[in-house]
Amino acid sequence: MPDLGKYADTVLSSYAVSIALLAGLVVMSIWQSKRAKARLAEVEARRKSDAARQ
Amino acid sequence: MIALLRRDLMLAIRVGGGFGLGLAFFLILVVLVPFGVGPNAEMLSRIAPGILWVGALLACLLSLDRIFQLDFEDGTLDLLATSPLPLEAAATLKALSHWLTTGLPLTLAAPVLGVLLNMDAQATAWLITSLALGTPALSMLGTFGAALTVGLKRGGLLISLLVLPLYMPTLIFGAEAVRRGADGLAATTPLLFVAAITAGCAALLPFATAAALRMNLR
Amino acid sequence: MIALLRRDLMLAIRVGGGFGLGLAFFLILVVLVPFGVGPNAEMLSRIAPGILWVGALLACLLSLDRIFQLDFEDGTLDLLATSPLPLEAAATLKALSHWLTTGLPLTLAAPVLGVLLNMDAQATAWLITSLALGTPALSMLGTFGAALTVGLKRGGLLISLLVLPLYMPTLIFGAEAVRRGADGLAATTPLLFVAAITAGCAALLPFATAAALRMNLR
Amino acid sequence: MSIWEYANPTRFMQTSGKLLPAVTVLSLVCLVVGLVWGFFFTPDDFRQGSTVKIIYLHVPSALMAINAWLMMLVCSLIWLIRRHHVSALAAKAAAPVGVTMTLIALATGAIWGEPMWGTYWAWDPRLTSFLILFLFYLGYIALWAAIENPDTAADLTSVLCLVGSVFALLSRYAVNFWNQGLHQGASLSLDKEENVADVFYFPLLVSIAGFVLLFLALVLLRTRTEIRARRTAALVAQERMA
Amino acid sequence: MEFSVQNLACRRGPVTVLSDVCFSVSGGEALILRGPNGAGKTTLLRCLAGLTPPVSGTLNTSCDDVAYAAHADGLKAQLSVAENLQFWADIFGTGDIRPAVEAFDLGDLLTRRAQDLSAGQKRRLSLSRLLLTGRPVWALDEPTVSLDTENVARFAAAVTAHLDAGGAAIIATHIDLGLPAARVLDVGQFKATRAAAPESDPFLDEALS
Amino acid sequence: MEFSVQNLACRRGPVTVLSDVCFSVSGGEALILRGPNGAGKTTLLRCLAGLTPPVSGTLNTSCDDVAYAAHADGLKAQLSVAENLQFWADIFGTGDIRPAVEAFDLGDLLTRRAQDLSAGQKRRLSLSRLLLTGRPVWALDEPTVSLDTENVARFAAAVTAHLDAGGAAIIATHIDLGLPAARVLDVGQFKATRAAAPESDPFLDEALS
Ligand code: HEM
Ligand SMILES: Nc1ncnc2c1ncn2[C@@H]1O[C@H](COP(=O)(O)OP(=O)(O)OP(=O)(O)O)[C@@H](O)[C@H]1O
Ligand SMILES: Nc1ncnc2c1ncn2[C@@H]1O[C@H](COP(=O)(O)OP(=O)(O)OP(=O)(O)O)[C@@H](O)[C@H]1O
Ligand SMILES: [Mg+2]
Ligand SMILES: [Mg+2]
Repeated sequence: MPDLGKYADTVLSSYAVSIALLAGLVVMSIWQSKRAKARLAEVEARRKSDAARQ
Repeated sequence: MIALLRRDLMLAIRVGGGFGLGLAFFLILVVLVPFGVGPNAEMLSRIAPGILWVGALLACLLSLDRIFQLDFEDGTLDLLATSPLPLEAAATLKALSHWLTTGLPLTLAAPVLGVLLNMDAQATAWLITSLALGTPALSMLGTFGAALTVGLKRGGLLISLLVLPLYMPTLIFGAEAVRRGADGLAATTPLLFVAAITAGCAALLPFATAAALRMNLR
Repeated sequence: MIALLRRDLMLAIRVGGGFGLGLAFFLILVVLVPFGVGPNAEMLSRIAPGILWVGALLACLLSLDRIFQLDFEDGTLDLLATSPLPLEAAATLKALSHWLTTGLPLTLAAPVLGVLLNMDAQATAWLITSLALGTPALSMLGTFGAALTVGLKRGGLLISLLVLPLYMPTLIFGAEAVRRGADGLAATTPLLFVAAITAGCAALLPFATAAALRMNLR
Repeated sequence: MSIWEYANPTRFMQTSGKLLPAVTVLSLVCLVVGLVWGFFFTPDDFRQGSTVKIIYLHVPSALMAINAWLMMLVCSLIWLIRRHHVSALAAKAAAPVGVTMTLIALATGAIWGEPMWGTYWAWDPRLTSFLILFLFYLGYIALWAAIENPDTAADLTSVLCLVGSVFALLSRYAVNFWNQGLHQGASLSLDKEENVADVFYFPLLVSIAGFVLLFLALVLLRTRTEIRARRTAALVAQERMA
Repeated sequence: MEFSVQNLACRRGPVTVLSDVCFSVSGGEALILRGPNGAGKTTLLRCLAGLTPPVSGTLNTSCDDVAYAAHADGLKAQLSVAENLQFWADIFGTGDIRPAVEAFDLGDLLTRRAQDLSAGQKRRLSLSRLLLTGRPVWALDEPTVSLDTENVARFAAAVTAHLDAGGAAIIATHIDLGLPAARVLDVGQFKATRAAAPESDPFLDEALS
Repeated sequence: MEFSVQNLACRRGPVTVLSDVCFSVSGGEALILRGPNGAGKTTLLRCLAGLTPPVSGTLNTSCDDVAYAAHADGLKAQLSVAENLQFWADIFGTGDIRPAVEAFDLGDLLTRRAQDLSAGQKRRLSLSRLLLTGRPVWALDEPTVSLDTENVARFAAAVTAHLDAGGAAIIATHIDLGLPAARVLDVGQFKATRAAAPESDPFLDEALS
C-alpha cells in the first residue's frame, strides 16, 4: 500500500466510489443479460412445443 | 382503501417512472438557478435554502393537475364517487400517494442538491427536517387545489394560481427555519409552525377536498 | 393555417383565461422568491434578472404538456394529421400560439415584476429585449418536447426533463445579457447568441416536431 | 460484403458472441494493469500530492462519458437513415453505460475538488457542462423507458439525441461564456509542452484503453440483451396473434 | 326491493332537463329508458346514481344501492384487464374477480393492458365491473355500444342473471338489448317545459324585474 | 374513382392483426366492414386513412382522398358547435358550414358548447364534419353509435347523397345502418395467423434462436 499522505481519504474514496459504480453497472448488465436469456429460452421452448403439437 | 393507494402508486411507476421524474425536475431547477443568477458561490449558498424550498414547491405543483384529472377524464372519478369508499378517504389517499411520489423523494434528495448550491452540513440537516415536516402539507393543499379545478381542461396553470398562495405560510416558515438553522440561531419555532400547518391540513383538508370533488361532479 | 391559430387562441382564452394564468404564475413566483431567500433588497436586485428568466422558463414549462395532449386525447390530432394542413405548419402554429399566450405576455409584464425585485430601469430594458428575443425559442423547444411525449399520460414531468436541458443555452445567454447590461458592460454578444438560437430553432425545429408527431401517431 | 450486414441482428449476435469474451478479458487486463500501475507504482505530484492518482479514473471516465454520447449520436443517425435495428438498440444499450461514466467523472471530480479548490462543487464550465450532459442522458433514458412501442421509442429517442447534441454543444459554449473556470486544460494534447509528465502519462493511457474496452464490452453485452428482449417481445406478440 | 322515484326533476348544468319523472322498478324487473337523442336519459341516470342531486322530487332508495355505468369506460389504459378489475373488486369489497371474468369471457385478455383492447373489448371489461359491485340496482347508459351480437347476448345473460337474483336494472339505449321481458319507459314525455320546471333558482323570482 | 387495396397487412402496436386484405370500392359504392369485436376493423380503417403505415401490401389511392371518423369524436368541449365546424371547414378549405348543418339538423344547436351536448348530439356533430372535408372516400368507424333512429336515417341519407355524387364509403359497424344497397365485407376472414403474417420484423428470424 503506497503512502497517500493527508489525501488518503480523498484518493481512497474516489477509487471506492468509482469501483462501486462500475461494479454496479457490470453486475446489473450481467443480471439483465441472464434474465433476458432465460425469458427468451422459455418463450422459444413454448414455441417449439406448440409447433410440435401442430 | 389500500387498493386505491396501490393502484395510484402502480400507475405512477408504470407511467414513465413517477418517482424519478419529480427528482429530475428538482435537480434541473437547482442547475438552472445558478445559470440565472450567476456562479458566485457565496451568494448561492445564501439563497440556497430558499431556492430548494421553492424548487420542492414547484416540483409538487407540476404534478398536481393530474391527481384527479386522469380519473375524471376516463370516468373513474364518477365511479369512485358512487363507490362505498368515502370521498374523504379517497382524497386522503390521493394526497398520500402524491406525497410518496414527490415529497418523500425530494426530501431524500435534498442533501445532494444542497451540495450543488454550496450549502453547509448544518443547514442541510435543517433543510431535511423542514422538508420532511412541510412537504406533506404541500401535497394535501395541492390535492385540495386539484379537487377545485377537476374537470377544467388546462387546469395546470389555474391550479398553480390557486395553490401557490396556500403554500406561502409553509414556504415562509420552512425556509426561515433553514436560514436560522444555518446561521446557528434557534430554528424550532418556525419548524413547529410548519409541523402545525401539516397537522392542521391533515385534520381538516380531506373534508374540504371531498366537498370540492362532490361539487365538481354535480 | 390561420384557422388553427385562431382556434388555439380562442381555446386559450375560453379555458380559464390562457393569457392571465401564465402571467399570474410569473407574478406569484416573483412574490415567492423573496419569501424563500429573505427580503434583503440589494441581494434581490442582484438575483432579479436570473429569477425573472427562470420564472419565464417555468411559466412556459407549466403550459407545455397541453400543447398537443388535449388534441391527442379527443382525437383531433388524428384528424389534423389526415387533413390537408402539413404537420410542419401545424407545429409552427402551435408554437406560435403558445408564444402568444405565454412568452409575449411575460415579456410585456416583466418590467412591472422587475420593480418588485428592485431592478433598475437600465437592467429592465435589457430584460425586455432579451425576453422578447429568447421566449420564442422557449416556445418552439417546448413544442418539440410536447411532440415527443404526446400520447404519454402524465407526460408533464417527462417533458420538463426533456426540455429543460434544451433551454439552458437560451437561459444562460439571456440572463447573462441582462446582468451585463445592468452592470453597464457590453451585452450585445449574448443577445446575438439568443437571437441566433431563436432563428435556428425557427428554421429547423418545425421539421423535428412534425417528425416526432408522425412517429407518435403511427 | 458490406459492413451493414453486421447490423442484421443474427449476424450481430454471431459476431458479438465471438468478440465479447476477448474484449472482456482484454478490458479487465488493461484496467487492472492501468489502475494498479497508477495507484501503486507512480510517485506523488509535487503540487497535488497523492490526489493525482485520481486522474486514472477521472480522465478515462470523462472521456468515455463524451464518447458514449457520440456513439449514441452516430447510432441514432444510422437508425434514422438506414433503419438498422441493431443500431437503435446499441444506442439504447450505451446510454446507461454513458450515464455511469458521467457519474464517475462527476463524483471523482467532486471528491478531488474538495482538497484542491476547497469545495465539492463549483460552477466551473467544464463541470457544469458535464452536469448538463448528465441531464441529457437522464432525459434520453427516461424517454426510452416511457414509450411502449420499441420502433417508435427508437425513432423519438433518435430525434431527441440529434436535437440534444446540438444543444449540448451550444451549452458548452454558453457555459464557457458565462463563467471562467478553475479546471485544468486538456493535458493529452499533442503539444508535448503541456502534457503531464510521462510517469503519469503511460499508466493513464493504459487505463484509458481499459475504459474504452470496458465500454465496448458492456455495450456489446447490453446490446445482446436488448436484442434478446426484442425477440422475446416479438415472439410473445406473435403467440397472441395465433 | 323496490326502486322508485316521484316527481323527480333533474338538471344538467344550468338547465332543468326533465321534470315530473315518476316510475318504479321492483326487484327482478328491468326498465328500458328510450327517447330521442338529447331527451335526458343520461341526465336521469346520473341523478339516480346520486351524481347530480335532483332539483326537486324524491328518490325513495339510497344512491348507495345503485351501480352506475356511464358513456365513458372508466378504465386505466396502463393497467392490465385483471388489475383494472381487481381494483374495483377491492374498492367494492367483493374481492373475487372470477364471476366478472366468466360472465364476459375475459379470460384470454386478463394480462392485456386496457389500451391494447378494441372498443368492444373495452366495453365488455367496463360492463363486467357491474358484477363486482354487488349492488342491487344497475343504472346503465347505452351499455351495448360497440358490442357485437355475441357480446350483446352475453350482456343480456348477465342482466337476466342479475334480475333472477332479485336485482333491478334501469337501462338507457337506442338499440335492441335482447331483453324481451323488459318494460319500456319513454323519457321524452317528461321533458321539462318552461312552465312545468320547478323553480329552484331564486333569480327567477318575478319580483326582481 | 376507385379505391382498392391488395394483400394489405395491418398492425396495431406490435401485433399484425390482419393480413392479405383485398377489396375494392368504386365510386358510388358503400362497403360495410363487419366482424366480431376485436376482428380488426378499427385497425384496417386507421391504415386506410394513412395513420398507421401498412406492414405490407399496397393501397392504390392516396390517403389524402380519405376522410376518417374515429371512435373518438374529436370535438373541442369549450367551443360552440358552429366554431367546431368552422374550424374544420377552414382547415379543409371548404369554408362554408351550411351543408353540414343542414344535413344533420344542427341549426338549433349552433351556439351550444360541445360539452353541453348529449352523446348522440356530439356524434351528429362529429359526423357532420365529413361533409366539410370534400374528400371522395369516407372511412367511418361505428358512425351510428349513440344515435336514435331518426338520426340514423339522417346519416343514411347523407351517405347516400355522398355516394350519388360519386363518392365511396367504407363503414365499420355492428348495427344496421339503413343502407340496404351496401356490400358487406367480413373482416374476420383476414385474421392474421402466425404462419400467414408477413415478417417485417427482423427479430422473428429463426436463425436468432
Ligand atoms: C465534478 C467535477 C469535474 C468534472 C465533471 C470534470 C471533468 C473533466 C473532464 C471532462 C476531463 C477530461 C478533459 C480532457 O481530457 O479533455 C477532465 C480532466 C481532468 N480533470 Fe476534471 N472534472 C471535474 C473536477 C476536477 C477536479 C476537482 C480536478 C482537480 C483539481 C480535476 C482535474 C482534472 C485533471 C488533472 C484532468 C486531466 C487533465 C486533462 O486531461 O484535461 N477535475 N475533467
Ligand atoms: N347548458 C345547456 N344549455 C341548454 N341545453 C343543455 C345544456 N346542457 C345540456 N343541455 C341539453 O340537455 C339535454 C340532456 O341530454 P342527455 O345527455 O341527458 O341526453 P340523452 O338522452 O342521454 O341523449 P343521448 O341519447 O344522445 O345520449 C340535451 O338535449 C342537451 O342538449
Ligand atoms: N398489444 C397487443 N397485443 C395483443 N393483441 C392486441 C394488442 N393490441 C391490440 N390487439 C388486438 O388487436 C385487435 C385489433 O382490434 P381493433 O380495434 O382493430 O378491433 P375492432 O374490429 O375495431 O373491434 P371493435 O368492434 O371492438 O371496435 C384486437 O383483437 C386486440 O385485442
Ligand atoms: Mg346519453
Ligand atoms: Mg373498433
